[in-house]
Amino acid sequence: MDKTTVLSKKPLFLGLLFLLFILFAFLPLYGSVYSVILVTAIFMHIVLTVSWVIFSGPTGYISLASAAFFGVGIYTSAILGKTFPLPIVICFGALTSFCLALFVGALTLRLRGIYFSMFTFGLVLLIQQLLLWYEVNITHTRGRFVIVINNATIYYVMFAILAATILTAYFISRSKYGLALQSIGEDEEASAHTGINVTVLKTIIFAVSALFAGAAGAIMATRWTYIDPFIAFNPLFSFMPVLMAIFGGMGQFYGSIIGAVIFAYLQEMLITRFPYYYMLIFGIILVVVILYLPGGLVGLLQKWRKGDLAEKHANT
Amino acid sequence: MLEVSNIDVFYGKIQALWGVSLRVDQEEIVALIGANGAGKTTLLNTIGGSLRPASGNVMFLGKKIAGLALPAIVESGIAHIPEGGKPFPDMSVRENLEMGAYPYRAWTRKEETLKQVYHIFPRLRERERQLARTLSGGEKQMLAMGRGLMSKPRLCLFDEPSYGLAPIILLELFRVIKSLREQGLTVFLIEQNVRHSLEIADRAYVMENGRITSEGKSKELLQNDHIKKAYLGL
Amino acid sequence: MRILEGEGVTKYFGGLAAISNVGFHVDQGEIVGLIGPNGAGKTTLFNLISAALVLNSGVIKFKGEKISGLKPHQVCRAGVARTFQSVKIFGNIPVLGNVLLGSLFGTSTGMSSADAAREAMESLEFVGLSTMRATPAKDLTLANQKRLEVARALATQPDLLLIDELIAGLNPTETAQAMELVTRIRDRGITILMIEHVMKAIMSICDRIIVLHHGEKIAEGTPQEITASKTVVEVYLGDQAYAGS
Amino acid sequence: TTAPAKDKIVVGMSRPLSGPMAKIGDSAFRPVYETFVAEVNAQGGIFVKEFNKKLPIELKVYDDKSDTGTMTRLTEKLILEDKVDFLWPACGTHNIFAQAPIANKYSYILLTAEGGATSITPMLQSLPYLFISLSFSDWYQIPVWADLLAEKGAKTAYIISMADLFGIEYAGVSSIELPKRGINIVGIKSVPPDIKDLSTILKEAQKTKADALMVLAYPDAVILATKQSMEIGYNPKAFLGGPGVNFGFYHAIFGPATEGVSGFSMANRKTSPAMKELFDKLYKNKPEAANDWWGHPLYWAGYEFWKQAIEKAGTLDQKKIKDVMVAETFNTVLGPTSFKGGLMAKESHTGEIGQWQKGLFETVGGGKWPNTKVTAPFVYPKPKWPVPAPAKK
Amino acid sequence: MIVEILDIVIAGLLLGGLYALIAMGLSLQYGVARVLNISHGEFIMLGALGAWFLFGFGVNPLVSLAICGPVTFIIGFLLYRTVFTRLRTSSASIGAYEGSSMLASFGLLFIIQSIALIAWGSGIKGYTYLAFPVNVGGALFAANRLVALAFAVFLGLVFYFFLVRTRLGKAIRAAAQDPATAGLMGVNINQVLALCFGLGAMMAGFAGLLISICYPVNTTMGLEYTIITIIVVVLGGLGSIPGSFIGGFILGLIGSIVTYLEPGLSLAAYYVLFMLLLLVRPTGILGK
Ligand SMILES: Nc1ncnc2c1ncn2[C@@H]1O[C@H](COP(=O)(O)OP(=O)(O)OP(=O)(O)O)[C@@H](O)[C@H]1O
Ligand SMILES: Nc1ncnc2c1ncn2[C@@H]1O[C@H](COP(=O)(O)OP(=O)(O)OP(=O)(O)O)[C@@H](O)[C@H]1O
Ligand SMILES: [Mg+2]
Ligand SMILES: [Mg+2]
Repeated sequence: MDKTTVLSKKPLFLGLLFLLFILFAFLPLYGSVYSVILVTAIFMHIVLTVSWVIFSGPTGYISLASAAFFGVGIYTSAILGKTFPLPIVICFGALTSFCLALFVGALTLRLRGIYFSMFTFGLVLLIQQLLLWYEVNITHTRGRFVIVINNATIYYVMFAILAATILTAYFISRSKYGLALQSIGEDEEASAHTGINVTVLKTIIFAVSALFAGAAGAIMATRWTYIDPFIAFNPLFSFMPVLMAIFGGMGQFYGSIIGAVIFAYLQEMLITRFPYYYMLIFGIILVVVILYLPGGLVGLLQKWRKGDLAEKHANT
Repeated sequence: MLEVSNIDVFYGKIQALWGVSLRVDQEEIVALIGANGAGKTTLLNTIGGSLRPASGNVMFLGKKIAGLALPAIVESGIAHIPEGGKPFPDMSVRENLEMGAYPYRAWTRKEETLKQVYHIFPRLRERERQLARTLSGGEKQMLAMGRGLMSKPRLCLFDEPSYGLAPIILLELFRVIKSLREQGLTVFLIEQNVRHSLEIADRAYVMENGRITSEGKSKELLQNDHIKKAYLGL
Repeated sequence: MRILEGEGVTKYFGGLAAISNVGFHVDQGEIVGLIGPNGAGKTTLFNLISAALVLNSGVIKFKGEKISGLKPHQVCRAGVARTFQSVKIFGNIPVLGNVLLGSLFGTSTGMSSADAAREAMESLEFVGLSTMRATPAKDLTLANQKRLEVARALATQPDLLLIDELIAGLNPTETAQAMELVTRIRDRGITILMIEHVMKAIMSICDRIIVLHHGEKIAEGTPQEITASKTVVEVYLGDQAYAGS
Repeated sequence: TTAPAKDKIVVGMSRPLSGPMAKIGDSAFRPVYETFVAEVNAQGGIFVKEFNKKLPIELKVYDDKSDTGTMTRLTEKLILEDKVDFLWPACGTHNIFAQAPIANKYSYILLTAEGGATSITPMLQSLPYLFISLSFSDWYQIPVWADLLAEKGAKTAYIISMADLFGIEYAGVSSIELPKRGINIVGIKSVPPDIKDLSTILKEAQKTKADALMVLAYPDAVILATKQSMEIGYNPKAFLGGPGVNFGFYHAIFGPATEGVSGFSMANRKTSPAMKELFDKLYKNKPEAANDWWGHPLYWAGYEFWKQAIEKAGTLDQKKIKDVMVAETFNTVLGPTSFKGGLMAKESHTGEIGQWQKGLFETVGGGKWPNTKVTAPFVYPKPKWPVPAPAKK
Repeated sequence: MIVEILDIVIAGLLLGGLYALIAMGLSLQYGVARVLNISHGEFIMLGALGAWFLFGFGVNPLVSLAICGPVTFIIGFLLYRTVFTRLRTSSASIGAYEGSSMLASFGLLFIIQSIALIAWGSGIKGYTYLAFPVNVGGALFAANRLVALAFAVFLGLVFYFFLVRTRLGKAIRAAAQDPATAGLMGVNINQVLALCFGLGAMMAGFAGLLISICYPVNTTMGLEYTIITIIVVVLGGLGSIPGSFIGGFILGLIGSIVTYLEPGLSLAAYYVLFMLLLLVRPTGILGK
């Protein structure tokens, strides 16, 4: 961990990043339409997972509210999509989510551990049911069509959201607030006595993480053409980010990204290649990963690297 | 009665104990002293069966116990009173004590043992119905000792029983430990309260950095210059 | 000058009065000991001062201003730092990070990150842990974890430091080192209120001792006065011969 | 122009093979499309003039996990990446709503199976490639049901409807059609899809002494309502259940207790020889639970129609086939069958309302269309639930 | 009016009995074995489909209890010994274990459900048993629900006394509070935790069986029940078996009251109640 290795690796890493950026920035120009659609979906998973990790990673508060924030974005987009231009719709989606998260965050400050998880999960189902009731009994409709826009636009918007999410996550994790969040995860009481305004910090970061989920929902709605409370507030979107993050490994910042990409791709492959056995294979893979790769995929990577190092040392 | 010979213990790749050997005879009180992190708790956990030695042997009453599962070790007559006592917080004092009698050997006679324990610690009888979480520090420590005795042990392993106790309770505590021997029990004790423990112990071992560095009659150790300097702060 | 004072401080847990109507004060530059049997309410009093708990009645003032009613982080920034009876370190954060949190968030004025880092390193050196700065805090021995708590508290640049059982579980030699650390902290101009059961330590460095029993203050005075007090001997000290080590 | 060589017709589908929708997809469209494809392929395939040969059908099925977002993506994958020749429908009304605009955008014919709702009718104009085979409430079952009730002199009805497109729509139409015929609606309760206990609502319905109870919900709730009506001894003179009553599993569960329960129906073996042949084909060697007397014949007729449209068009070109589907009438298992404005013409229907009688799901009501075949008279009042219901063995 | 209120209350209790039963199982698995078992509903499904399957061979559902219970117990026990014991011993902290065990149970959900799907298909299934009214003080109630209620109460009581009175029960409670220290008392921790998991699975199996008497069942029914279960368990206080028992009845009551007032909001009412309770008393009704 001395300075020389850091220095020598950094340009390489930045170069790789730049290359990836170029690769994805021009995907709609050279890739097939479907590859654009698929990558959009994978981006969506990354956004949801990374935004989840921003708050839940360091603090250890397992939020299951992702589906609520995502769904709020979707509904905002469905309602406003017909009257406002896209950027405004997306900002609105993000903002509505942000406000919801502020509210929920402020409400749930006392809750820790599983209680917080359950509250956030209840939130998803509650919104779903209330919306359903409202539509059925007040507006006498159910669901609504969403203005459809072209795939490349959706892709670029999602790409931008993704970039914003990752950059935000990166900078938060590097900032003093990242350290403070981590300390909250370790011992909230001690954090407070160390001068951290635990309440405000938690609430704001929670809301910031919701911002991205909301934005992702707002743009994703346009791909789904039709939405109703069950489609928009699907509990699956609460569990997926958690699973993807753990799958990738929470120890490292990039773990959640790797987890989301591989997890999403794996699912895609299974539901198309082995549709009748998708659940079985997927379940087995999950259990095996959890049993044999306790640190997630990143844990495996690190083990490899350590193993490599150990070997090198042994040889010299 | 207890014979530890040449054990090595590891945490992952880090070695915590290096070739530790010691012995405790019937109805003896033996103390183990050493700096923080010397490996005392590690040794006690190994004897008690929570950790397994990588090599070496632990014999109890002539039988090999190293590597046995915890329940078997408890059945064989060793009571381990862990660091901090660790009573079950949401069980009453009485239920905690009953848990101590979990080994079959003790379960059938638990009412009788309970009477004895209450005799030793009348305070526990007063608090019989109270939840353990609401006890004071001293009471918790008494409860832990009582719970250990409930298993009708031959050998008691104490890990820093005096931790965080007020001086007045300390007195009581050492008095009780001493009285255990009179009831035919053998005691192996870790203590930071070096002077007290050496005063009640017959023999003592000193552990430094995972190794036993000296041993002897406790009266003699009390006079030892190195011990005086390093552990008695004189 | 009275840096800390409490009047009629009372705290109930359900029906139990953990602290009842306690009045106390600490003067600038003092080392004050807080003793009493297990369960007397010492830690509870610390929790009230540092705002971990909200008091039922009474008032606590720091430098003449009311601090009861503030939030823990506000009390910390006002200049009251503390350590915990059962260590509360951030186990997976490196030692330096633990202390850095104190200097980044806990100081009254706030400081630049460079200053904060300098402050943190200085605190670590002060307690003698600077060589371990990259180790995750959970890998330290208990004694060192306790020192780390002190360093973290010092990094918040406090005027008053509350120390809860720094010495428990240390052997006499380690105890002596810890005591020396406490005196050095006082020499930096920081006032100290400490809970301790080890009489030798308390008697040797405290200017004044407050004794709690069943949530009430039963005695207060110099170490000599306290050891001479019959009530204190009865409820707390027991046989003098054992008070020594 | 000569078309490139082709040796099969690839049909793509995104179906809920797992997740909460699986239980619907499994018993509704799946048995039909599997049998249909097997039969067509046994005959060598569909003759396409353009290639001058019979082309067998190859199915490409993906699992959308009952998630609409995934379904839309897989639909585009089938169209764009797999370039399937035809797209077959996803499962459920909400999925049709989501899928139809996509299919239309890429000019793929979408002939639906399970689901459909009146609220899509205003959009049919802009979705020329969408063809809906299952009946809607407003001009199919409910008017017929209302006629049946009125004829027998029923005066009041109580409605329990599910909080979704289906329930809203059927309850809405009922509150127009029933009063028109002098039948008073004495109560309407809308319930969420996962409801676990209907007994309090049923007791309330019981108190109103309504002649007819209508449970406009999906199988779970319909079965629950049946069960709990029996259990509290509530015996309305007429009992109409939404999708659920028409399935064999309904009879498998309740046995003789089903006597007199009404539901939506299209046909049974008595309707016509062609129907008999179809049902023998579909249900041969299958447990009774697999039967469906409403949707199956419609889905089948739809795809028979589709096959003939391809043969008539002589090409796999979607637009040309669509034009044929819009214009032509073909003979299917229903009889002469056609689509009007994207919906299967009501004239093609062989029935609307069915009723369990002696273990058969009889067609007791239909419109006055040429194809209609009522197989038994409507029994009113329905017999009381057997008390106590005999355990099957 | 009185009759109406009685109706609502009893309907709530009947539903509550089922909820109580499924919740006690999860309470044991989470409270003691520390597995927030997302696949709990799958064991319910196994019990339900098992009973349906056996009914096809003419086996009386109450007889099936004696088959489904032990079978789900064995599956649960073995799963714990193979999957969760390994996870527990390799996890760095209890928090890490809770996370990974939840994830593993998610995987199990997929596996169990898809095996059932392959074996039985996803179609709706059911049968009728004791589907007739019984007159209770002038009001009519379903015989099968009364039986389910009686069983729930019976099992709940048996279970409670098992935990409070027996040696093994005490060991289970001790293990719930501090497994390491319970080990020092001579409790075979792996065995006890596996036992708890197995017992939890068995309760789920029983509950599933009773559910199959009252409701249509199918292979994908599990998750819905898992969610209800979790709500009940949190409502009653995590890890508190009596809490889960009472929580089940409370949720049943709320459900039937709201269903009476505004059925469209019955599920929403569950969630509102649940969330309010979390805010006001986060440790549940009987939690500490
Ligand atoms: N679970 C563990 N994993 C890794 N290392 C450990 C673990 N437990 C203890 N150690 C290390 O092993 C060594 C001995 O620790 P042990 O707890 O036995 O010391 P001790 O003498 O009991 O100290 P204390 O007086 O503080 O209780 C220490 O260096 C400690 O850091
Ligand atoms: N959060 C709480 N809820 C209920 N009772 C509490 C709580 N915290 C402390 N108590 C009780 O208040 C009393 C005082 O506890 P406190 O921790 O202040 O004692 P102490 O003087 O620090 O004792 P020790 O020397 O053992 O640390 C004890 O009886 C304790 O059980
Ligand atoms: Mg130790
Ligand atoms: Mg204290």
